[in-house]
Amino acid sequence: MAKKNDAIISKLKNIGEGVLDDVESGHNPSMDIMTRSINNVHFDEASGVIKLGNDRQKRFYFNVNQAKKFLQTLLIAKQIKTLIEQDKPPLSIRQLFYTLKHEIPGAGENTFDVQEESDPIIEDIEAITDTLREDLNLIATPNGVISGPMVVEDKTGDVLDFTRMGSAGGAVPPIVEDDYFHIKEMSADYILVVEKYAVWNLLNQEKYWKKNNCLLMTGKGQPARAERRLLARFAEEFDIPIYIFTDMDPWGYYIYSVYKYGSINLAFFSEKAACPPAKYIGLSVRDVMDFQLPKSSWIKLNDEDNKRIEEISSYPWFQKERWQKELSDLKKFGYKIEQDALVSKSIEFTSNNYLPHKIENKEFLE
Amino acid sequence: MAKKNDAIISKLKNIGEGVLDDVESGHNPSMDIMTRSINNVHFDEASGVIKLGNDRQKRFYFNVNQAKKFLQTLLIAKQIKTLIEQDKPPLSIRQLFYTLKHEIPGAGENTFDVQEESDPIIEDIEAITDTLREDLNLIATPNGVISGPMVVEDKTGDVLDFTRMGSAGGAVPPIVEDDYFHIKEMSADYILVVEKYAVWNLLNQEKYWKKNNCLLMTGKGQPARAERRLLARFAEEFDIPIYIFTDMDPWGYYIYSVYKYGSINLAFFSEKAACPPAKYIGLSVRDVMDFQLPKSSWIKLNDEDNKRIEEISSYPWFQKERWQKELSDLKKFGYKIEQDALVSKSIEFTSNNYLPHKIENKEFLE
Amino acid sequence: MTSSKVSREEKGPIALELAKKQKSISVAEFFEKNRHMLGFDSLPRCLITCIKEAVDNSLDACEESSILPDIYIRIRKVDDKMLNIVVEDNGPGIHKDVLPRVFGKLLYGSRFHAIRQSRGQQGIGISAAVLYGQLTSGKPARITSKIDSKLPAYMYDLKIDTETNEPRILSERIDEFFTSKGTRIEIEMEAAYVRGRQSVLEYLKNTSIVNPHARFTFIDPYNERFTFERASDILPKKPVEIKPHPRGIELGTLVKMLQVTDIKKLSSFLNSEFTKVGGYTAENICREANIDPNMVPHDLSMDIEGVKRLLGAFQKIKVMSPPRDCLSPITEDLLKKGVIQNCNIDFIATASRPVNASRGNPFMVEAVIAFGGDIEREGKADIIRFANRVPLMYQQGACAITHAIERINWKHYNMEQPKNAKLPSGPIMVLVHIASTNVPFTSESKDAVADIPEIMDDVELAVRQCARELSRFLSEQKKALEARKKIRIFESYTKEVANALSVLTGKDEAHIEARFLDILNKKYSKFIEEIPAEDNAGGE
Amino acid sequence: MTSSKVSREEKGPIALELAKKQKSISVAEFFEKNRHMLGFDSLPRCLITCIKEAVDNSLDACEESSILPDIYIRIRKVDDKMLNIVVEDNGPGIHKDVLPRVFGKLLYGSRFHAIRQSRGQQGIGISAAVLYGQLTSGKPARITSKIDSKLPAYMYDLKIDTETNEPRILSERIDEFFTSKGTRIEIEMEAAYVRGRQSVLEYLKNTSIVNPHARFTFIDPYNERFTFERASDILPKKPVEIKPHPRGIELGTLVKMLQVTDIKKLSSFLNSEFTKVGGYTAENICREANIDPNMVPHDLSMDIEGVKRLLGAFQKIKVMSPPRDCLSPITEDLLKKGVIQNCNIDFIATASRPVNASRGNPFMVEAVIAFGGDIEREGKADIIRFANRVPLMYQQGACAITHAIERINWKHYNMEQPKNAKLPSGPIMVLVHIASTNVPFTSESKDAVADIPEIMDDVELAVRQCARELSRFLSEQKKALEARKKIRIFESYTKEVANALSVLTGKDEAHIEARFLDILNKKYSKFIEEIPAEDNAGGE
Repeated sequence: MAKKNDAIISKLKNIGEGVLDDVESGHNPSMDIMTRSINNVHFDEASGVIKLGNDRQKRFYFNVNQAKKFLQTLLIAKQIKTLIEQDKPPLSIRQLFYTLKHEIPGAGENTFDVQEESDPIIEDIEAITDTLREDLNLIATPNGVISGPMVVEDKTGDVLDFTRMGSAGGAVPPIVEDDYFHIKEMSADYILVVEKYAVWNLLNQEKYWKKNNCLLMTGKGQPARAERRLLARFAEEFDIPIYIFTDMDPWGYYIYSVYKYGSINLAFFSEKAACPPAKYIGLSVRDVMDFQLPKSSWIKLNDEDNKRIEEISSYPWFQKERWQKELSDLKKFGYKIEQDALVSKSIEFTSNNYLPHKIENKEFLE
Repeated sequence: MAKKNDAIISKLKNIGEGVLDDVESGHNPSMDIMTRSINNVHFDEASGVIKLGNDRQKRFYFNVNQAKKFLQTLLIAKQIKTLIEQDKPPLSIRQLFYTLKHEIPGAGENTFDVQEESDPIIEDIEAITDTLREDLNLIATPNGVISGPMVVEDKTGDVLDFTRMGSAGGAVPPIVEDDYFHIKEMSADYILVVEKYAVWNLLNQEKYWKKNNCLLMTGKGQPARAERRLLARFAEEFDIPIYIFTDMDPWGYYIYSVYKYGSINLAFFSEKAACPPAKYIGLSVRDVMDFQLPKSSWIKLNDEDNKRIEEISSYPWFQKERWQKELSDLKKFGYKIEQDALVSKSIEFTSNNYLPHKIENKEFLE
Repeated sequence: MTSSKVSREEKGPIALELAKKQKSISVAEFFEKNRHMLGFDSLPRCLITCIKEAVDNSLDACEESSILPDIYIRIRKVDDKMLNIVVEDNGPGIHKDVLPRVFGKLLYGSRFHAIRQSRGQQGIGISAAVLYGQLTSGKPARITSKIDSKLPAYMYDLKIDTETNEPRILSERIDEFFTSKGTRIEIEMEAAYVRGRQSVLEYLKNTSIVNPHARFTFIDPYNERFTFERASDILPKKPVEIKPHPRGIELGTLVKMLQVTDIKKLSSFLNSEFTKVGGYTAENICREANIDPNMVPHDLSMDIEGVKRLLGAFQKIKVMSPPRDCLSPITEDLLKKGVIQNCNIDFIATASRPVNASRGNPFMVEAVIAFGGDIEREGKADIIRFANRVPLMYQQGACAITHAIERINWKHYNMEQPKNAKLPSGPIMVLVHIASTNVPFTSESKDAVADIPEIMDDVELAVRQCARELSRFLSEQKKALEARKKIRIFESYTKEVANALSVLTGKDEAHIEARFLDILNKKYSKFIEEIPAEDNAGGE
Repeated sequence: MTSSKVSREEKGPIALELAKKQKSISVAEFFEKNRHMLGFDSLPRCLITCIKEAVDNSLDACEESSILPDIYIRIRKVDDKMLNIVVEDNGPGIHKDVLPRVFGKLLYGSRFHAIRQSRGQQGIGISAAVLYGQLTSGKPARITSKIDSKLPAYMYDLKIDTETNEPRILSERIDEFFTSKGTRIEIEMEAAYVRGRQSVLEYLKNTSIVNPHARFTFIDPYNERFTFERASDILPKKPVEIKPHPRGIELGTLVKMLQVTDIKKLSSFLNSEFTKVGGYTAENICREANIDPNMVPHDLSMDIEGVKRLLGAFQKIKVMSPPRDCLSPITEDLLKKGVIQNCNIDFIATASRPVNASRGNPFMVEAVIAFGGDIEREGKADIIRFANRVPLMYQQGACAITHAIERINWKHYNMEQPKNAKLPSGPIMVLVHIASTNVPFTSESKDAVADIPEIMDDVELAVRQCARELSRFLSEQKKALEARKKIRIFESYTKEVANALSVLTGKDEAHIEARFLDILNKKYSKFIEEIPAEDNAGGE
């Protein structure tokens, strides 16, 4: 642990040294920043994961467009170094933001105004130091809950049995690395990730995980880092199917792709948090006919939806024929359907008909 | 259970019968709706709780301003009745919304477009039928997590020990009524409710609850129904202090007041979900001097903050002299401080200095 | 410094030298130099001005002779810059004794001193066209006229001698081919034929609207023929010549009238030299002015203070409005016909104001607002201006009609008016016609009416009256549309309501729906309209 | 139907009867009826027009006699409606033989036929004021003039006989009290004294700007005295009378010149009757036109096609611009002085265009843009228009100067121009002066210059030239402000940066800060300005 931290501190120090070298030799001080724009992100077909390329850009100090970001980068690097050196417990990125936010005397502005400013810079530092933020002593707020046949030994020493977590399920902790969240037992036949809490809650109440001997998890919509990283660990460590269940709309499809391939925004993190074996279980356009989903639960695609379909269609990781067809079918169909809407067929429809039928007939998209 | 449901179904049926009577006698069909506007909400000094008054207003069908709402009210009443009669597990209000959302043929519009339309009508029906929505088979998504010396027997039969919930804590379930969430043991000396997850997380990592033998809970910002109802139960069932810890800003003060007194928006729910014994532990303006909170963590009050201070100052439940002083001190001070900012003094400052000092010296606002 | 040094060398009064240079200027020279004042500035405008002057004269002449006008206009291209213009009418013709001066002398005419509505008045217009023609083409104008079917037609080639302002006849002969009564003028001039808003076609279309009794035939330079048919076979009533009206007459004019009259008694003078002043009124005026009604007018003219009192009495003693018969309004009915004949529209409203007077000149305002149909939907409303049955084609922004319309807040009339815009937007056409014995134009080119308060007020009132009708139409249209929409929505809602009530109560869905629709059909308007102040029941 | 029936009862040609009514109209009658054309419409405007005509005459007379003008203006209230106006100058005076006609006859003057810049030209203005005065007050105008210190001053009371357009002298005597050389006119008329944008004071202020060699003393109706001092003691160079310039002359005018000349040889005619046409050029023109240079001009006048060829040759053969000395521009220097003397401003730019010609008349445009200082910050830019050193007070919207300025997209010049607004907003004043031997006004009231393309183009070019200078000024001002702000921000940032670097590297904070500030001071501009296209490093 101490050794890992020494390496990180040395990397942070290097950033500062580089800047000082520039100043001492009379140059415009700069830092090398990994380019995180879409141009430097690629989908690696071989591994099936979105990866960050090797492009770098200089961030200069004496440049009115970059000076503020330059300053912010140094402030965050400094703070992370300090916290690690003092062996503090991990902070949220929001806490880190608040510890640094203050008015710059004489400039009439704050170091940071909103968290949206510090978040991308934390990502810059992750990339510069080639270190996940969880190892930089930073966490994101997790949202997920899980139930099913898994036993975990927490860093606290608590042993958590996810078959015995009551109506609420077991909460996903902010850090899910093995040293924090050691999976002792896993006897599930498959893992089912549900987009929405409400659907997870219904399945949990009906003890779907028990009847089907599976692990039932939700990230409450777009998953946070912890849920993604945890799913990646499941794939790495256990050879069981992983199914993603979302709304039938471009947003739902995208959530599936985030779990499976990662995301452009967090391309650096994606390499460590992608889950290549994940399969898309539904809802898909075929289901509308196959299950005769009632028209009252269809919702017209709006302009934003259609625009998003176009965008997604062009992503390299959606180029498989089956997915291109799904996307164009959706567009042709002209309606979206949310997974919650299955309750309008019958409350038990999801657990008793829909999911078993899909799994039995292996009707997945990949 | 069946008897309780019979009563509810009969109340829902009454709504329909009233409308039919109007139509048969050639009148403009109408329903009596409890007025939930601020005029019909009062702060009951005696019980220290915000309550809904007895004012009612008619909602007419043949009135272009009211017709849509009239229709929506009947749709929701119908759906609730159907679900209860069929003995379905509880749905989220979002699921209910989706089961009812569809295009009205010929009208070129949907029954509901956004959940913001159905939510207030669910409240109308709660009030008409004098029944909490949890008993109408509806739930809201909970956000809270808890750790500390409490043991609960869940409706599922699981026994949940909140001292053994690991880094993540135990999640609050959507329904916390005794039949779902039976508290078997509670040995905490006090209950500490923290506004923000990040702060809760830090305290939980430091095992604050263990060191201080308390129950540590967060509602992740503005609390959802389940957290409020649970805190109300703690107050009803256990004679231990309850402390609320929030940001030093009008939004933080207001979160405290929602836990303690309830809210205008959910005045009907407030009677059952208020927690009169709750005390405000901080942050308060006095703390800035007492703990020498560094200026770098002060954030200028903006126009919206100042406006909110004015509003809060006029609420009947903020009329106590100490609170009026706090609010005017905040305004005079001109800065707000978020609880996360205490980490800038030192990471352990919250758990080792701030909270023990406040509790020891009984420096609370009430 | 050099130039101011000169001034100090005195060599006798400079005024002596300056005086030698003083001399009279002929009015023809003056207008030759200032022809833009008469509407001869840009090339497209020169064409319109020329045609307009000729058509005005033809219409005036036909009407004075009670002939339904039939006017033929032809334009030919001579070369790149030069056009040949012919205007021919079926009017009474012009007698050969006066013809050369009518076309070859500025400030020569028959209508200047008459208080009566007519198009031309100053005796300038057509002569100015001749002047401009000879200036730019170097060629004379050719006029042919036949005043009686039994008499031959005379044809003149003439120019204007600008130094003397007298016609110079280059040739004079009999035209055997001109067989019917009427007058024909042919002028060659530098001009340009264009299309669009300020074009000959537009001018003729608008002229046809306000002269529904006239027929126009137009051959354009591309040999295309356009005919504007009559909307009415009835000639407008001939305006009657009147005496001045006392309201608004000026001190100097009154002094002059007192000086030159032959009448020896003031009250008789008032009675006979002014319109609408009877014997009783004349006595009243004298009493109010504290002047002996038997006084000799010429004596009073010496006493400026006395004349001022008389003028004051004119304002105080109520005198009836000027008679309407000196004016020739188009009448609302014919205005409507004229517009509808020329334009496909959804709605039209007209208004006409009572006869009023400004500076002793009677005037009257008529207005039309047309809406919808083929009127351009984008952009601001169209203003179409007329004075004495003549369209005003230029200087819209400088005109009292425009200014009066711009004073109106159109939002009050249910119309859209973008912020800072002076006119409403949408498919709206505002027509205003001012009829007067003497329209106060801002310049001799007669493009814009001067901002005379009395006229602007009447224009505003007339347009407002039309706007009110349009506003009612628009709001009824909107209301009807909304009512239809509301019923449709209620019908749709009712299906859903009936289903919900059936589930709630177990009653028959079809029956419930029928009962609801019954109420909707019988009483919906009552229910829908009794909307309480605000719907607070929901309590957001 | 009744009226059209009449037309069928033939009783001899109608034209005969109509002809009897035809008669000549006096130009005085014409303008009496159409006095709004001469600027006598609203009461405040009547006052300004009267003063303007008198002051124009005084300035013209003084300049012609090389006298530095000293003009006294006094307005007294007679009663509610009536004002008494006095304008007195130190000019050369007017000889008694011509004085009555100068003030009592329209179209009488010394400058009409001269091609040379002057204020008055038509011989109408001051007589029109006399006409308006007698019309509204009934009283004659009183004129006093002294042409030599040794001769007595004559005083006349006179009116205009409108039927004949000749002066009528009511009294004529020697004024013992009028002791110095000059002319004084006193008129009583209906008029109103107002303050603000279109007031006598504003008129005098603007007149003073474009006549920096003149002094004005003004006593207002409240007996308050205002003096506008000279900004220069040098008289403007007297404009020289010239022959017409071939560029832009019209066919008709050329024909007339050919007809009346005594010269027997075409090339000599061209050489002596046109400015800037030398013998060589004259030969060239004839060759281009394919006309024998020895031809007799009068013979050519009979051959319109030949004259047209000659006119064509005028356009093709290059002739030098008209001489500048027939014009009296104010000069950029004096314009600047005039503006600065009257107004506190932050910036001023001037421009003057070369002499140009339109319709044979030379003209020249000068422009000024002033910015900031006391100029009103709210609302749109002020346009101040002048023609031949006379401010144009009315009809801004109808003027070529305004139209030319409105053609400019002011956003290109760093100025704010709200959407759909035709002018920029902010503390901006645009002055334009047009000097010409014959300014083409839209009407005789001389308020607006007609939209002549050549003039509009020159106005636009001159104003654009000023606008470019203002634009540079504004952008430099903005740049300086931004640079100062940037340095201050970098200084603030550097403290934070130094602290962070010190924590990261363990090096001394003060040392780091000093090194950074060092670079900032030495090289900041280089670093700050080398901004790469877009900062993508962050990767959002």
